[in-house]
Amino acid sequence: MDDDAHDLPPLRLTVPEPEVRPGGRPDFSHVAIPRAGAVRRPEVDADPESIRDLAFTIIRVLNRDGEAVGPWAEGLDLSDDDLRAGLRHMMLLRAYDARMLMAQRQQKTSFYMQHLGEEAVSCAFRRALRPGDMNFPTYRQAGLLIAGGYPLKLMMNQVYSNAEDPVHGRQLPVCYSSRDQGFFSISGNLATQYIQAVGWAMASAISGDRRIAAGWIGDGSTAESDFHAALVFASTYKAPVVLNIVNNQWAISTFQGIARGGSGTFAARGHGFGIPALRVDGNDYLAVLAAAKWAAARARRNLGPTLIEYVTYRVGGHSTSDDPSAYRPAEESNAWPLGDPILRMKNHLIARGLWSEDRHTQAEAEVMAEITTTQKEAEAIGTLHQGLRPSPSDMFEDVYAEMPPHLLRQRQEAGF
Amino acid sequence: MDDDAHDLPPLRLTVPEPEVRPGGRPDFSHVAIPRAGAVRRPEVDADPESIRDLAFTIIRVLNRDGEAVGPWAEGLDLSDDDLRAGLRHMMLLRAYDARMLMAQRQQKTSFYMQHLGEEAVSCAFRRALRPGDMNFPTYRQAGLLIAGGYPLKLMMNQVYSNAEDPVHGRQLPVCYSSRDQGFFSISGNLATQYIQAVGWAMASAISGDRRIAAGWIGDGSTAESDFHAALVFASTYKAPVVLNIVNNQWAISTFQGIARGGSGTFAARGHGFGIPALRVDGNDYLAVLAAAKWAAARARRNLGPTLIEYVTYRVGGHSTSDDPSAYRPAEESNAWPLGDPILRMKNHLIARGLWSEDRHTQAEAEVMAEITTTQKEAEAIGTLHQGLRPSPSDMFEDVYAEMPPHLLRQRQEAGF
Amino acid sequence: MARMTMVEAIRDALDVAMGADERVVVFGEDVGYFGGVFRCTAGLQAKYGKARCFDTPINESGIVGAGIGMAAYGLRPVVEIQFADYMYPAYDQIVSEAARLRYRSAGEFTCPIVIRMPTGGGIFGGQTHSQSPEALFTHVTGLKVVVPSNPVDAKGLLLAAIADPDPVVFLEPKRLYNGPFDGHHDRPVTAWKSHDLGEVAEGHYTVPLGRAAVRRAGRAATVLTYGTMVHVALAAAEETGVDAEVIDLRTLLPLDLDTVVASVKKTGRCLVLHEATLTSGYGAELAALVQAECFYHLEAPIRRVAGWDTPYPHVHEWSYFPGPARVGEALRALTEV
Amino acid sequence: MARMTMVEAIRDALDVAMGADERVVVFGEDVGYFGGVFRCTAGLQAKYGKARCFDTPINESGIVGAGIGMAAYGLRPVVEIQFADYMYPAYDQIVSEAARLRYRSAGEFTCPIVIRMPTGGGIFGGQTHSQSPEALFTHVTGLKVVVPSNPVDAKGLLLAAIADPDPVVFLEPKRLYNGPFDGHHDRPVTAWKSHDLGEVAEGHYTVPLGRAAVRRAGRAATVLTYGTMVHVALAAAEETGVDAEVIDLRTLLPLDLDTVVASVKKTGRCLVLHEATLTSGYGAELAALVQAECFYHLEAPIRRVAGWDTPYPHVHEWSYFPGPARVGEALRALTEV
Ligand SMILES: Cc1ncc(C[n+]2csc(CCOP(=O)(O)OP(=O)(O)O)c2C)c(N)n1
Ligand SMILES: Cc1ncc(C[n+]2csc(CCOP(=O)(O)OP(=O)(O)O)c2C)c(N)n1
Ligand SMILES: [Mg+2]
Ligand SMILES: [Mg+2]
Repeated sequence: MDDDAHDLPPLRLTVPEPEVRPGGRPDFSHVAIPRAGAVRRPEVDADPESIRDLAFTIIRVLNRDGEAVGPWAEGLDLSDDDLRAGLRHMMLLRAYDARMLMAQRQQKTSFYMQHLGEEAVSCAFRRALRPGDMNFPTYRQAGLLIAGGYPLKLMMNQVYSNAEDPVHGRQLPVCYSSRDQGFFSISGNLATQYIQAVGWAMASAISGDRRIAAGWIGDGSTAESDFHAALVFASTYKAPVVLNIVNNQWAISTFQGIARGGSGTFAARGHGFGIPALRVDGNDYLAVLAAAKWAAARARRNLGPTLIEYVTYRVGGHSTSDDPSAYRPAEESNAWPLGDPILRMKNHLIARGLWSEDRHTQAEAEVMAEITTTQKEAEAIGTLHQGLRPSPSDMFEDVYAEMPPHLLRQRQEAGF
Repeated sequence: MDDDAHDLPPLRLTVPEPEVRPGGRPDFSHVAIPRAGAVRRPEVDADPESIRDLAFTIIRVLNRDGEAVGPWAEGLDLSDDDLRAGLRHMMLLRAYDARMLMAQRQQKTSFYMQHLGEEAVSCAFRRALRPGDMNFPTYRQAGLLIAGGYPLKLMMNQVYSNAEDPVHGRQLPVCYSSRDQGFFSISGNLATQYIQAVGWAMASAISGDRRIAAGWIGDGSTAESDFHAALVFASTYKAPVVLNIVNNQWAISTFQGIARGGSGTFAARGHGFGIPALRVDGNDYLAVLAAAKWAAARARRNLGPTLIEYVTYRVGGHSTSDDPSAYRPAEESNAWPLGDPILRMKNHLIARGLWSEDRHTQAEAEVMAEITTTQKEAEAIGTLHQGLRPSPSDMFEDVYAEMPPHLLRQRQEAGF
Repeated sequence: MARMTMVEAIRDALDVAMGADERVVVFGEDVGYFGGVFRCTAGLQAKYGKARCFDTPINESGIVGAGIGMAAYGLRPVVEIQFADYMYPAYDQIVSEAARLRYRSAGEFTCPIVIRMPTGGGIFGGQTHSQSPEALFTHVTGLKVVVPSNPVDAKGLLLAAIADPDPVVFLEPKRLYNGPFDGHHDRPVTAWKSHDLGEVAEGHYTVPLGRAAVRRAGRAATVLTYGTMVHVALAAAEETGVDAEVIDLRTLLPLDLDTVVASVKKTGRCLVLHEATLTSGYGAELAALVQAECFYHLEAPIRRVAGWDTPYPHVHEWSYFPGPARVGEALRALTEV
Repeated sequence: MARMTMVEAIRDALDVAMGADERVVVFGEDVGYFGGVFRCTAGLQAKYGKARCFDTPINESGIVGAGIGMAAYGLRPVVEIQFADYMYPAYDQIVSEAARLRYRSAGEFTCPIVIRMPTGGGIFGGQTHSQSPEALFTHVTGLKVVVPSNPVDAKGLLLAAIADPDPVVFLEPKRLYNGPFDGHHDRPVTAWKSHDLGEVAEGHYTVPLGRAAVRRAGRAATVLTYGTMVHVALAAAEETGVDAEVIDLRTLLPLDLDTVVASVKKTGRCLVLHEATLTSGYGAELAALVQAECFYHLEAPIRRVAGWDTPYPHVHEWSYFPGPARVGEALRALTEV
């Protein structure tokens, strides 16, 4: 069979490349996008093998006309207030991002990471959870806090590392922590918390509790080894956890093809573990919420983990340290076929007669006013280099529950 | 949808358990075993999606009557000598294991790990490789050396850590190393070498070479994170590597269900990465060889990686430190439905008129004689606690290419 | 009181802890049905059920990572890494996550996890069953690092570790599991039952973390050591007749510096002894602290005796292991200066 | 000769190495098309092609593990870990595999890999962009550990590391990438172009591994340091007027002990300085060696100045960082004894 192998051409290394680089014309024609409402909604206890196709399509609810259509829309039954709240949360997050970006440019803090284009994912997901449930977020899920009603001022205090920062200025900006909000302390290390989410969920099951956990990871970070640890443990112990993958197409300068490799989608990773996997329109607030509820219901019924890939696009730079024009066409985000999550939700509300252009313009103003007022309050406390900051002696606290002798000595030496 | 969730029963932790434990009656009826010859053999460039089924079946060639049947048999064209050699290699490995086990009991060495029941996997695979190809084996693939004609005496010297041990007594018994044999130095750390095999294969592709690599891992070790690293890199760079999983049902005392979790098979892990996956009868010398050749052909044609799960059974203890009767029924191995690889190959040779019971009994005697003579020679050099051992001063060599000052100082202090 | 090996003492500690506190869960590779390759968890699954003592997939990062999630939830996980040599895949979870969670969240989330692992050589385990990686933990602020040298301490320290609100790395010298070992590998092995410290109190008691024990009072020199080497040091003192004060540190982080300094100021001479490789080993920290704290009392340079800076070689186990001969020589040299 | 930043010097070294030797391949997260988050590999993919300089999936264990396989094949991989803080997932591959392959196989397989990583703080990177984990490498026998303090050394040491037959961990002080930094964060930043050691020779040259450099000759005290702290030490010496001899170790493993001992025997006083946390830091090894080798020459206890034993706190960057004030105080105290 391989007798001829000696005459074969020499081997070559394959290195995946995005369709376009700066200078080229953005082209997402390769992204197959089914009609909204086209994808079936199986029972939550469906056999994973029987729903493999859901990892290779895109579950969508909002159509071009702003209508919520198809089986995933049905289960939702959201009140008009719920819908308006959803829009408002996304608008708040976007406005908050805009102000914090600006604040970073003004050197009021060292660093910032925004959500532009991805607002629907974390804002909608939060609404599928219950008090007591726990998220293990990355740095790009602040919507979990905003949709949970966490005070914007506390978020700003954290970004500014000021005297009222809940984590005492110890963490980089956006590394929030709020137990009450079910928002686990963010680690700067990628993927480590995915397996922790599984462990937390296992603990809930061990304790005969009813709370569930949600893990969060980016497309690029699925390559990390702890992603595997999480899927292995979740699969083996049927942990009540929702494992979210936010595929925003980019990992800093690296396009998603480098992490995804030969598999069609990230959702497909679940199939190697017998874990049901959904692929969802991440710019569709209602689709995200519908999928999240489906997965949460599985977890609560002790049916085990669900893997969800949210297909979205990172419109902004990776962080304030990043300039994407160096590695992708500037216009690429406009070419992104799934549209803008806020615009789509707005159109839905209008189509439902719950909203209008005027009301929206007004809301934008209200939201921005709320943010700026809050920002003034936060800045009145302090920013990274000005005003009230945590006391330096605090630097030695919380390394341990009780300060051991060598740290007491060091604190003294430091003169605090 | 989850309004009723509050009335749901509390969560429980699921912990997979084997069908039987000591005291119970072994039962492998759940292992679905297709007829030999029943599974199709696709082209080597078949689309992975189109051959998903090959990860959920068992590719078999030798039937009950000892005939080689079906599409996987056809490609093989082995000479009569090849066939007899295959049987002989497995017999040599088994006899070698028996003697080394005995030697360990006699305290001639500290430790040993045998292959009983798994001889076909490494012995057959080796025949699909070419000079220059590189295996990254675990401690249970000594058949790669034996089938390659590596001197048994060198293997014994390694097991005895004597003065002529190629690795100078530095490694635990069975951690062989032979560059000429394409047998990478065995590490005691699980899974670490799976990704190294991928890297080696990438290097071959980078260099425009024609050599391929083979990674080896056990069922239990697929849970390790480096398994993921290997699949991610192999999938992304289409590395010319064969990724072997030896599923011998057990990882020390832990049954394969703990590592496998909810996925039907280990081969299925490949699907999450778009890597073609085969599931093969690991006790069928011809099936292993046929699958190995198919995967090797893919690699040589730059078609990328293949994942192969060999379904076999660890008949003996994990190592000389292990007593399996503590965690599985003693009779379980007899109940194992895929039979004994040597017996099946012997019957095949007889069915082909190339072999006979007498010839076999005679061969057993010859093989044992060869092993015992060689063993005497090796022991004449030395064993772990007697005879010629590597000089202690050698302990400081090869930490670096050139001994740095602090090691020179330590060697002197040690008095060597 | 009951005669116990160190394995039995550890198992007893786990049993007492699981019996007293539902939040205590025990898991790791082969720890469930089988009870661990060293049998430290034997019987616990049968007694407390599969949800509180279970086998895990072979993924050390997963074992510790899941444990961190459980600890953050409110359980008290006690996880086993089968050999300290295999802790490296879990190192990121230990260093980046367990050790920093309290700090990062300003105390909002904590990580009361105990990470057990057999450590050290002396069993012909070669490079991957013999390592002593304690210094890789003592450099990590936020961790506590414990190394018992006998059954009584093993039980008391383990119970203290489980009760501790912070992550504890618990290194168990495997050569001491079934008996004390003074480094004389050529002599018949002794059992714990013939040793005072094999006399273990029943029920619950703790040996506080952060406190050293003086195993032998002496005036000629101070030996700072822990784990297996405590027994080697005692043997070397007897055999050389050097009146050494042998200090069993028991907890390496936080260190009981007061006991250390008091002894060295008394003896004026110090030998630091461990099985781990010399360079950047924990002995370096001890020597650095002692020279700083006792400079004007030191009559001779502090000596370090440790494993050579090579991997642990299978055949040369006893040339590598810092046995009584090497330690004795060092004691003599130290006291003859 | 050309004026270069440390980033440019590192890029130039990689360029020279790739140009001279086809076996040299460069990869890591964002190092390919984009050229690295610190731009150290910018232009290399365009010049040498995607097969020799490419982006990898985000898996540090995979990056190093694949690199080990490539090195064993016969290539000369130079891999980048985006931040030293993210080396932990690769730690097992570095410690258990790269560092022991030659030993394990008695020289049959070797691992000539260079693992580059930005290290240290001073950029408000918080706990996960500021760490200095060098001591976690110096405890690992089989590794070489290098920390340059300027562009000239960075290029020469990197070329030496690439040519070295053994695995080298190459820690790049990120605060020095674009200019020297003496710790006076409140003063305008200075650039390499105004610094002698920003004057980099073109083409190929090496700075041998294992050799320290005396940056300032002095008689009052010896400062043992490396990386960013070299510049802080020099500033502290000038500002305090203490006639310190400042030694830039450059290679931590193997250490240039002769240069260290000669200096301390001359000055009789020693300050050990690094940014990494104090306990079990590399300074402990230095202090242990110096007190052993120079005991009878020491006129005062060896002092260690280092990062506090806490995670690197974002807002308290400058209270944490051992700046010229703290170093100066220590120098004074050391010399006033
Ligand atoms: C272990 C580890 N490696 C590398 C990094 C550096 N890093 C921070 S974010 C990032 C990209 C992550 O991309 P993705 O997972 O797609 O998330 P996104 O930023 O797109 O939301 C990298 C490489 C890190 N923080 N941790
Ligand atoms: C990283 C690591 N963790 C744990 C071990 C201990 N260990 C050695 S073999 C083994 C079981 C491996 O089982 P499997 O992968 O199925 O291979 P098999 O022994 O069945 O061939 C374990 C847990 C190890 N060697 N390395
Ligand atoms: Mg991304
Ligand atoms: Mg197995």
